[in-house]
Amino acid sequence: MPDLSITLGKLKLKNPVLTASGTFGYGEEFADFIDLGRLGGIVVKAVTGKNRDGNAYPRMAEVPGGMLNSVGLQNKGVDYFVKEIYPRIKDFTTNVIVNVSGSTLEEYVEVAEKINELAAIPAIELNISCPNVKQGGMAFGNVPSSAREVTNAVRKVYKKDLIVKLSPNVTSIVEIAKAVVDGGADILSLINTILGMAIDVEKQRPVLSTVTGGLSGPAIKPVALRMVWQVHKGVKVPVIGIGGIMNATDAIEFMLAGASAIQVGTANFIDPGVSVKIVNGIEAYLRFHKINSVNELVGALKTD
Amino acid sequence: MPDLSITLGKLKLKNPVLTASGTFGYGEEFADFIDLGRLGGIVVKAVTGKNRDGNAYPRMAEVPGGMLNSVGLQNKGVDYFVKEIYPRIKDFTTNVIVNVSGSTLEEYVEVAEKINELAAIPAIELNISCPNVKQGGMAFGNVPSSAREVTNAVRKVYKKDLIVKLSPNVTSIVEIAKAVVDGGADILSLINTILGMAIDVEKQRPVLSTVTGGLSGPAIKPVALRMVWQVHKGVKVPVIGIGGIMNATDAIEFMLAGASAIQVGTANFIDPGVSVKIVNGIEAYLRFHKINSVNELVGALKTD
Amino acid sequence: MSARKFIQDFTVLKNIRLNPRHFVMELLAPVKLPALFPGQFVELYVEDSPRTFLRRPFSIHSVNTATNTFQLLIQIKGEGTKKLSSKSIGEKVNVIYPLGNSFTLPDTSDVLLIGGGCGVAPLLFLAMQLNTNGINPRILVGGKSKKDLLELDEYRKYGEVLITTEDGSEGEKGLVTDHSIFSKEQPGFKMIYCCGPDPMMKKVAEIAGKYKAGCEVSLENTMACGFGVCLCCVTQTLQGNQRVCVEGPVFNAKHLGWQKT
Amino acid sequence: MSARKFIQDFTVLKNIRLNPRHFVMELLAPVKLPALFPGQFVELYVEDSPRTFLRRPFSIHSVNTATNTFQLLIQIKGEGTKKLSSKSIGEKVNVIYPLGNSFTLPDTSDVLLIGGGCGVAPLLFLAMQLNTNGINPRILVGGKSKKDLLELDEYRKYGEVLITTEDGSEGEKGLVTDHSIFSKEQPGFKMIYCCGPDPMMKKVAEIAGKYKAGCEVSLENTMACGFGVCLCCVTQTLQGNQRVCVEGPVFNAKHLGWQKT
Ligand SMILES: Cc1cc2nc3c(=O)[nH]c(=O)nc-3n(C[C@H](O)[C@H](O)[C@H](O)COP(=O)(O)OP(=O)(O)OC[C@H]3O[C@@H](n4cnc5c(N)ncnc54)[C@H](O)[C@@H]3O)c2cc1C
Ligand SMILES: Cc1cc2nc3c(=O)[nH]c(=O)nc-3n(C[C@H](O)[C@H](O)[C@H](O)COP(=O)(O)OP(=O)(O)OC[C@H]3O[C@@H](n4cnc5c(N)ncnc54)[C@H](O)[C@@H]3O)c2cc1C
Ligand SMILES: Cc1cc2nc3c(=O)[nH]c(=O)nc-3n(C[C@H](O)[C@H](O)[C@H](O)COP(=O)(O)O)c2cc1C
Ligand SMILES: Cc1cc2nc3c(=O)[nH]c(=O)nc-3n(C[C@H](O)[C@H](O)[C@H](O)COP(=O)(O)O)c2cc1C
Ligand code: FES
Ligand code: FES
Repeated sequence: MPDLSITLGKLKLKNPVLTASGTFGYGEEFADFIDLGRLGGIVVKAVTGKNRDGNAYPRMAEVPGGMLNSVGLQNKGVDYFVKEIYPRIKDFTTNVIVNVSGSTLEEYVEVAEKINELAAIPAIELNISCPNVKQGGMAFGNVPSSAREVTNAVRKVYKKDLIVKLSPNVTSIVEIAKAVVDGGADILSLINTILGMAIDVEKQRPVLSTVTGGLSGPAIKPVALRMVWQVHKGVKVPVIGIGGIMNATDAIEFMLAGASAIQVGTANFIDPGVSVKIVNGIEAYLRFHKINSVNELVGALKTD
Repeated sequence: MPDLSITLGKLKLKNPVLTASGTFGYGEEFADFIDLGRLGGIVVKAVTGKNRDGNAYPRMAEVPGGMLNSVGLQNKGVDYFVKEIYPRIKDFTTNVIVNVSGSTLEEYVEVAEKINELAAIPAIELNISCPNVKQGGMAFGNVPSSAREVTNAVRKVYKKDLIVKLSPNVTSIVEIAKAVVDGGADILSLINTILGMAIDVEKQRPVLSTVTGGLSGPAIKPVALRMVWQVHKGVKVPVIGIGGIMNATDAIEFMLAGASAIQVGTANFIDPGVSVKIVNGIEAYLRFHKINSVNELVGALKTD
Repeated sequence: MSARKFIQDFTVLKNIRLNPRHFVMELLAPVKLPALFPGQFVELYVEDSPRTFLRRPFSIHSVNTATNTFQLLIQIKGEGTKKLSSKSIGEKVNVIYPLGNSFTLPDTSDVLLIGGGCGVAPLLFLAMQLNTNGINPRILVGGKSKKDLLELDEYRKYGEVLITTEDGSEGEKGLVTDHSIFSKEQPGFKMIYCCGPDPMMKKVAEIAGKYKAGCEVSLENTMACGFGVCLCCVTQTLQGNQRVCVEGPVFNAKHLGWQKT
Repeated sequence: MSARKFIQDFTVLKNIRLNPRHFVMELLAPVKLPALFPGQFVELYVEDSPRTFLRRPFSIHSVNTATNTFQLLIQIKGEGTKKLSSKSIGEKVNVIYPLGNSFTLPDTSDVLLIGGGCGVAPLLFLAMQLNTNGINPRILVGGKSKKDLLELDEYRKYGEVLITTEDGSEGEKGLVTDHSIFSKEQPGFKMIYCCGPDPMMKKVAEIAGKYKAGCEVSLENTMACGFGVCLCCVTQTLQGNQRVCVEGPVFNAKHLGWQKT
């Protein structure tokens, strides 16, 4: 029986399979389909300082091998999260990680500070890469200096594991990764969605109310994999791979490229049971290849 | 009968459908499948200063909704092109555009200067965006100052229409576009491939000999469309849209987003007759919507 | 609070083409069906379909607990519905269900159902349930032309059917909202259930307001998940953006913001 | 110079499963087939296959000009070949053909064909053509085990068949390159045609060199287009990188660089 457990920073995961923010609600919605306790962890929907109504509809466009979304961080704000949602999810037998978003540096800090008080949340994922909000989000994540700054400000108030989620919409992902590690990130997760667009030629209009939106799904997997590999080689902290993972083979590709763990996003919409299937598939792969521990996969890509 | 003709700079096209460099050989290979004279133009494979053997194999990986390639500008050099290939293709009844590549600024200038002498070539496409070579290519295209510089150097020796082909692997495509226009580009074409990667989990090796390669096909269409729209709004010169165009609907999306013409790339591999089908499809669309001229589509996207 | 959801392989029992653009598909559940309610929908996975990526949502058209089946009434729009239309008897279809809320039962027996185009789909199931509760609704259906009116005889089993067509080829000429019952002072309904294109539903909501009748509408929206996690399907309501797939698809018309589409 | 290429819809006439991983598909041309030569290949489009994007290349296994058909021998590897394996009689398959060069005719009648695994595919067509030219080749085929040896009776029509299996369950035990004819001083062949895994072909080329026999091998490579425009399929040769789909798939073994794979 191969060992699937993995440690990222101080974070201990029973296996490397997490679910991606914005694609898994607060986990509760999946309880009909899977045993949440089988997962390495879940990253819940973005939490911001205040209530946000998100963008107007339509918010979704299907595209070849994926989809565009422009949800825009809809959520009821951190106080609501702490009071109403946290009590419902704190006893999940898996790691519950909160995706922290904001429009200003102060907002990120405020949210992180409040989540820091929640005993059952072992880590936050700082979302400096949302392409669907006018202020904040990707604007922070696309410039090394501001990425470092916001990470550093949050680092000062957040004492547990600080994951920073990177945007792929940049010339050099390694440069941003280094800045963020410099700012105090314990772990990096990548990638968030790639900025894209779709048009309805009959209406001669954009499909999304916001014109552009974030591309996710298998279409982005090759780009995500390349970035994970670059960042794994470029920085010393552990990396969580995200982007178009639909099955265990995809997950293993990311781990070979250097990811210590992975997140399953859009795939949850098509098969809400997919995350546990990926856990099982990784185990089967290890067994078939007689590999004792999933740790041996991390960055094991042979490039000679 | 709607008017399909379009003018880009001094370049007159009988319709907005071109074929993309590296996916159409020198056009000759398609003569069995289509009448080349039906196309607005063809962009031939990259030409460099000297003979290049390109990268080792494997050079191709199939991925969801697309493919990765790492051909690496294999060609026999500009002198061979001028002597052996040009005579064979100069009488095509369509615009033949040469994709000019290099490792150094001097190489770009040398090639452009030699192509400038060829009467039957009305334009070159400066490829500052190839992700598959160690030097030159994307290295020029990802930094505004060097993009401007190489454009400017070529502009001095090249008298006909100068198209510059942009790389999508950047934080701000508009910034690069502006630099290149500043450097003297008459027309912009975008996008080249997005840098990606694929892994064979059984061999635990990259699929490509070069580890990373360029992603093309429908997977990149939303990103390409977004960039064309951004560049169309950001600069004044005409834009040629490229990326994942498989049919007339895709082509029309690009034109609505602001492309004055489009290039068909990877789709040629799956259906070597697709380019002419796209010409016919655009015509049918115009007729159905009672639009007199394809010019009316350019940038006609309604975003109110 | 919400009923348990399932992901199961159903078997195609019938696949009947009503006209070139519509078909009814009957699906057999692999285990006993849970309680299903009118207004709820299902998400189907479309196999072997390179141009579809996500599941496709369809309202439950009718349920037969005796045969452990439900039916869907589907309009062929694009790749996904086309692929589904060519499914053979005996083939499997993967289904997530039951999804969404349902129509509330009326506290009156003066009920009018209004369906436009493929919007009639959930109304058959609703009409059946109303009958079970001793209510015979009137059912107003509209279409462009006679040939767009589907399964009229089915509906007639459960109530009086009123018809409008835009070209006048059957029933009254015009849109459903032009029907003569709406020119009466006492049209004889206290509750309207409506499903169809947004502009139609908006107009119907206005009419309901005018007559001080209740009005529930079933909305559509672009859905990625269908079970509440992606927030792609929201609609503006008095309580802010709400998910059509969870808080809907059925909304009290008075609570809606009716965004432009 | 190269023959005219076509893109046409062929009709599946036969689809015969030889064993769990191999099948023979017979395809009927829509118009009269042009001249085809052993070693040439075709590119098939795989419909309804979300996980394949590009066409799939297959060698021509045999041609029947009387029925205007050709056959392919296909090993099920992944999604594309699996989808093709389930094609029904009468279904269409879109084909680009004929592609690539072909084996050259020998100037000797002492000919040995060597095929490993699915590499036998083009050798049947070659054996037929040699017969037409009055040559009865010896045909050496190898497999892991007896059950991997395909269509031996077909090959026996055109020449003597020699066999090796890795587990010794049929013929001599070992790899094709271990066969006892290669320990003879006068093995009786002046020309070898070979198709199979790269390491096998490399070894065969060495053997040919030892015996001063000619040797042509048929290579595979990852192909995007199959007709010469993408430059994805190159192999190292004495003339630099050459396209397997145009300058190949058949190469004189002496001209190859034999890259590592
Ligand atoms: C809750 C709900 C219940 C529905 N019930 C039914 C039903 O009972 N019967 C039925 O025929 N259809 C129903 N629909 C609509 C149905 O889901 C779409 O027509 C279908 O998904 C189109 O899939 P496609 O692959 O054929 O078309 P696509 O190729 O995806 O699209 C074709 C065209 O349809 C439009 N379209 C796609 N999805 C939707 C959508 N969700 N709503 C409106 N337009 C869309 C696209 O913009 C495009 O113009 C329902 C939708 C929802 C959200
Ligand atoms: C010129 C040429 C002639 C060929 N002739 C035959 C033939 O007669 N019969 C036959 O069964 N096969 C033949 N092949 C190989 C055949 O094309 C592949 O097995 C097929 O494309 C795999 O498709 P798939 O979708 O089933 O597998 P995929 O899912 O694409 O791949 C499954 C596995 O096969 C490998 N693979 C994919 N493509 C190739 C390839 N081109 N060469 C080698 N391995 C590959 C992949 O790396 C992967 O490991 C030929 C290939 C070439 C280039
Ligand atoms: C509908 C939707 C909503 C998302 N919301 C968030 C979010 O709130 N915060 C965040 O960091 N990422 C968000 N993402 C990005 C995903 O977490 C993930 O990074 C991305 O989708 C790529 O992974 P995938 O291809 O597996 O989906 C969202 C993605 C989708 C599709
Ligand atoms: C095999 C291959 C080779 C290519 N070679 C070149 C090249 O030599 N020069 C160039 O500018 N672009 C080259 N490209 C990029 C294409 O011209 C085009 O920009 C890109 O593929 C995106 O379009 P598509 O998705 O329609 O293929 C190549 C693309 C492919 C797939
Ligand atoms: S479709 Fe995902 S929340 Fe409604
Ligand atoms: S496969 Fe494209 S050149 Fe050979």
